Order: sequence, then C-alpha cells, then structure tokens
Amino acid sequence: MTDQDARVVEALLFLASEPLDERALADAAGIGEADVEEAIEVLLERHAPGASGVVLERVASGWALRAADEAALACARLLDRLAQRPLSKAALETLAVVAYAGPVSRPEIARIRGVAADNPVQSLLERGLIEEAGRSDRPGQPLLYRTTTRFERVFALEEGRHSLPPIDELGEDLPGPDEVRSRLVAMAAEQAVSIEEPGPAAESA
Amino acid sequence: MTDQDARVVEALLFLASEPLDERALADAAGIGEADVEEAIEVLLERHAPGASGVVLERVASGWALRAADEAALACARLLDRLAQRPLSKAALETLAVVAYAGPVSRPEIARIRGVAADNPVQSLLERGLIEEAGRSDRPGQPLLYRTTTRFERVFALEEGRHSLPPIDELGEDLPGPDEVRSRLVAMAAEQAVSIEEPGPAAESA
Amino acid sequence: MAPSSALALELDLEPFAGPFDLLLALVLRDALDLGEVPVADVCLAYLADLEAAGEMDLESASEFLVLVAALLELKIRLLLAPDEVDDMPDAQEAAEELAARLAEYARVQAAARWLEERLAATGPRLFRDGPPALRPPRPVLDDAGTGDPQALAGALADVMARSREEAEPIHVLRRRLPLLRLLDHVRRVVSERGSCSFDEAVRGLDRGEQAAAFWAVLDLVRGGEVAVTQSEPFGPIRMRAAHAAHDHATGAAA
Repeated sequence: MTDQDARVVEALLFLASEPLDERALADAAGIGEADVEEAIEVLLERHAPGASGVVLERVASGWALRAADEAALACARLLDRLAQRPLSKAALETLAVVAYAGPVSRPEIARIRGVAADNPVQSLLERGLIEEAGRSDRPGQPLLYRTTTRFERVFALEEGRHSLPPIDELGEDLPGPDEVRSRLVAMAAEQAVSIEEPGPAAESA
Repeated sequence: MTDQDARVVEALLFLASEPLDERALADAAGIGEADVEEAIEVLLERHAPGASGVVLERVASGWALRAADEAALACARLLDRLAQRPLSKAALETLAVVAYAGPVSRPEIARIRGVAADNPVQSLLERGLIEEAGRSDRPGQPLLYRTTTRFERVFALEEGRHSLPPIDELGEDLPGPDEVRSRLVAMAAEQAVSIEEPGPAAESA
Repeated sequence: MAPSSALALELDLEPFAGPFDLLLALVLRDALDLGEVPVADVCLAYLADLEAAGEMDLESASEFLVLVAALLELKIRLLLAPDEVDDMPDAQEAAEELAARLAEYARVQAAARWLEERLAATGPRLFRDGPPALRPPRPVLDDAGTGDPQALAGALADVMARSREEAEPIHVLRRRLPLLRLLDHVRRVVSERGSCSFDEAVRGLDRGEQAAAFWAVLDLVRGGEVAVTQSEPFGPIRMRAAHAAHDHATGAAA
C-alpha cells in the first residue's frame, strides 16, 4: 500500500455520505482489499479523536467519517439542529420494535405497543432512522419497515442489530407473562369496586 | 486560536454541503473571524495536495473541502457504482415525482408521496439524477428540484420530459406529462393541510 | 429550520406512551400499592389528557377501551365466581392474552430505554447526509439507457394509487387539525370583537379547519365562554362573549 492509496481511500470516504466496506473501497480505488485494510490503519490514526476534527469509525455496513464529538456543538449550530427534539418515548419504543422485530408493518407495531403507531413511524421515517422494506403478504399488504444505515450510525452499532443486547437479557428483571397475569388478576380483584362505581365518566363527558 | 478550533473548523467544512465563508464558520464555531483565518491556515497545510486525499479550496462563496485530483478516477468509479445500485422504492417514487411534476420542492414531494422525502432527495442528488432549480415563491421559499441531463441519459429519454411514459392509473391512461403534472400539483395542494404544520391559517386570519 | 410537520408529529402523551404503558405501570407497581390506585380514575384521567392535548383520536381511544374491557371482564368473572377463575377458560384466556402482550411490551420498553441510554452515552453523532460541497472532477459516465422509464411510470402510479387509498377514511383519521389553535383563535376573535358571526370568525380557513373551528365554538359554549344564537336553520350563527352566562353554564356542567 502506498501513501497515495491511503489518500485515495480517504477521498472516497469523504465523498461518500454513507459507510463503505472494504470491498467497495477496493473496487473504487482499484487496489486489493489487503491494501485497503492497511490504508484504513493509517487513516484511523490520522482521523483519531484529538488528531482531526473528522473521525473515522466502523459501523455495521463499513467505514465512515463523521464530525468529532468536540465539534458536535458547532456542527449542530451550523446545521441548525439545536432545536431538534429528542426522540419521544413513543418513537423510541417504535424504533425498538423495528430494530428487534423488523421488517415489521405498522399494524404489527401497533399490536405490540397497544396504540396506533402512525405518528412515531412518520417521525422516524422523517429522521431517516427507519425506511420502507417492501410489503407484507398479510391481508391488506401493509408496508414493512426496517432500520437504516443511519440508525446504525446514530446509535454507534458496530455490528448493526447484532450490537443490540439480546431482548431476553434486557428483560431479565422484568416479570414474565405468568407473573403479569397474576398481578393483573390481583389488580382486577382489588379494583372490582372502584371500576364498578358509576364514575365521573358519564357526567364529565 | 487553539488546535481544537482548527479541528472544529475542519469538522464544519467536512459536514457542510455548501462552501462556508469566514463569518459562517466563526458563527458556528463560536470563535472570532481572526481565529477562523488562523484555523484555515493550519487546515490549508493539513489538507494540501499530497498531504491528504481531501484538499481545502477557496471558492467564490467561501471555503470547502474536495476530493483530491489524484483520487478523481477512484471517485468517479465510486459515484458510478453508487449510481448503478438499484434505486430504493422511496427514491424511485421521488424521482418519478420530480420527473413528472418538477420543478418541485421537498415539501411538495412529501405531500404527494405522503412521507417525508429528505433521504431520497439526498440520494438522488448524490447520484446526479436530480439537481437544484432555484427556490419556490411559496412560504419558506423551499428549494426546487428538477431532473438532470444525466437523468435523461440514464433513462434514455430523448425528448426529456415529453418522452416519459403515460401513467397507467387504475387502467386509465393519463396520456401526457402535462396532465400527469397537473394531477400531481392538485394532489400536493389537496394534501397541504394534513401535512403542513397547522396553524398559520388560523393565525393569519 | 425544523421540518414543518415535525412539531405536529412529535406530540406525545407524557408520561404515558400509550395504554399498555399505563397498564404496565399499574401492574408493575408494588402489590401493596395497588389498592390505593383507582384504576377507573386513572383511565379517565388518561382519556381526559388525550382530549386536552387535542390527541383524542379514535384509534388510540378504542385500543384503550379494548384493554379496559379486558380488565373489566376479568373483574366481572372474579365477582361471579371468585374462587373458580382458573377453571373458567374464557377468563383465563383473556387474562393470558393480555398478560402475554403486556410482558412482550415490557421488553420493548426495556429495549427503548436501552436505545435512549445509548443515545445519551454516545452523544450527537453528526455526519454529512448528502454530497459534499464540492465534487471531484468527474469523467462523463457511460450510463446511457441503464434506467427503465416504465419503472418510473410504475412508481408514480403507486404513489397516486396510495394517495387515492388514503383519501378514504384513513385520510380523515390522519389529518391533524390545529384544534387548540382554532380554539384560541375563536376565543380571541370573540373576545376582541365582543360579538361576531361564525362566518366572519372562520374567514380564510379551509373546510376542515372551519369544521374544527365549529367544534371549538361548541367547546367554548360548553365551557360557558361563548354564547351563540341562530335565528333559523342554516341561518348565520352569532357568537358573543358570555361572561354573564359563565357561572350558569359551568354550574350546569358540574
């Protein structure tokens, strides 16, 4: 690998707005993948945090440059992103469903979350965190959604969805269906009277 | 000017999709213009031809980073490859809207398609299939987009828009591009209230 | 500049993201506290919140009612045969289905929390979305005729067909009208002018907004802020600020 090879790979990474893997870099640069790997080593040093305002990082789908953390505030000012709201709880839950269960349709998301998912899906589409992925063969053929490369980049998932913690581990300290069920029954029993009461519903409506 | 200032300016130039002048850089970085000038000096050295695959260049409207000449062939191959990947469904729909209804703005595309079009528009820009075409005189003056000569070449449209095939909508042929266009414009107008931020109507009344 | 639709889309009912969230919070509460939580009151408060936020849409309200109904069914069966609930297949099924869905949802919430923490830990990660400001010198590419114009026509036909589908009931559901703003608007017009016709108040609004404004007027009448008169069917509707009627109206509603 020559110095020029490293510079060419650097130029390619700069030009692309999405991650590039070794294969794509090698094809475009006209060099071997081993050379690309060496070039990446050089560039990782040149684009390390503290050495450059632009850092090189690995995500699931390849290598990508991004603004260094120390420049985040300035960049946000430039892009006028300060006003961007954090993801709502509903959007985070919807994103979690798509990340773990995707490709998944809107009705499926709604079934899992117990509430219509139109707004969060729209907001995630708008932020480029999810995208359409064909249609389901279920009745009505609803559109399917999956997470994007952008999702991997925003959440720093080096191995894509394999970087997500297994859902069983996440739920270790959560009650299983049996416990939820017995608590539900207990709740229904204890609440028998207060639900039965002709509450303020009729009058306030 | 600190080393960090130089890195922040570098990050800003990397992130920007248009050249930035000293004023814009200073505002975003939160430093003085004199500091920006010093940072530019440092970066001119770091991003000189032969030192980096990404060179810093002064253009009429400010400063911008650009892939080095030595990487031109590799860059062309990369862009070529990116352009030849199949278009996503969202990108194809967006391209169809721009081809038949252009020049159109992003909000209009979003209204016609029913979902935000930011990512597909970016991807089409990157492939060189659409380009900016001035600003709309609608509120907010959004940028307008039209298809490029490259688009016409890729899709072998000898007479440009007039070579576009008719739309088979529910078995009913919409013969000319002009009719398709007016139908699309009507769709954009019809959807306006549901997608646009509600309120201005009430406030201006 | 925020995308124009972002504000409308971000509306989220805090602190609960939906009925499952609410139910789960109740279920996960320490059993000792359960007796102190009036489920019915919380349910009503939830619906009231939805309404107040202008977010009362049929879909979420009906999903919620289904859940409350499942809870009620459980309770009714408990009342009928308190000791035999496990022998009653229906009650058992209902409880199991609800419990399974809630347990699944609890894991989704855990995953959402993980994502949120991840985002906070990694900070804003900014990259360029599109092409850079300057492009490299570029040879002319030999890509003539690699695209299929029919694919364009097909894609556009899809878009148009989808828009047609959505122009049916879904369109109505998805349309977000600025109810609260219209409420404020009507309130302001009436208080500024003291009295005016409905037509004057809604001049410049489109049909949907006019309908929403009418809802706003009804709400103001209900709240005792505005009094309306209409001398004949389809005649002009006169509105006036109703300070005098205020006490009377709220008294009747209470």
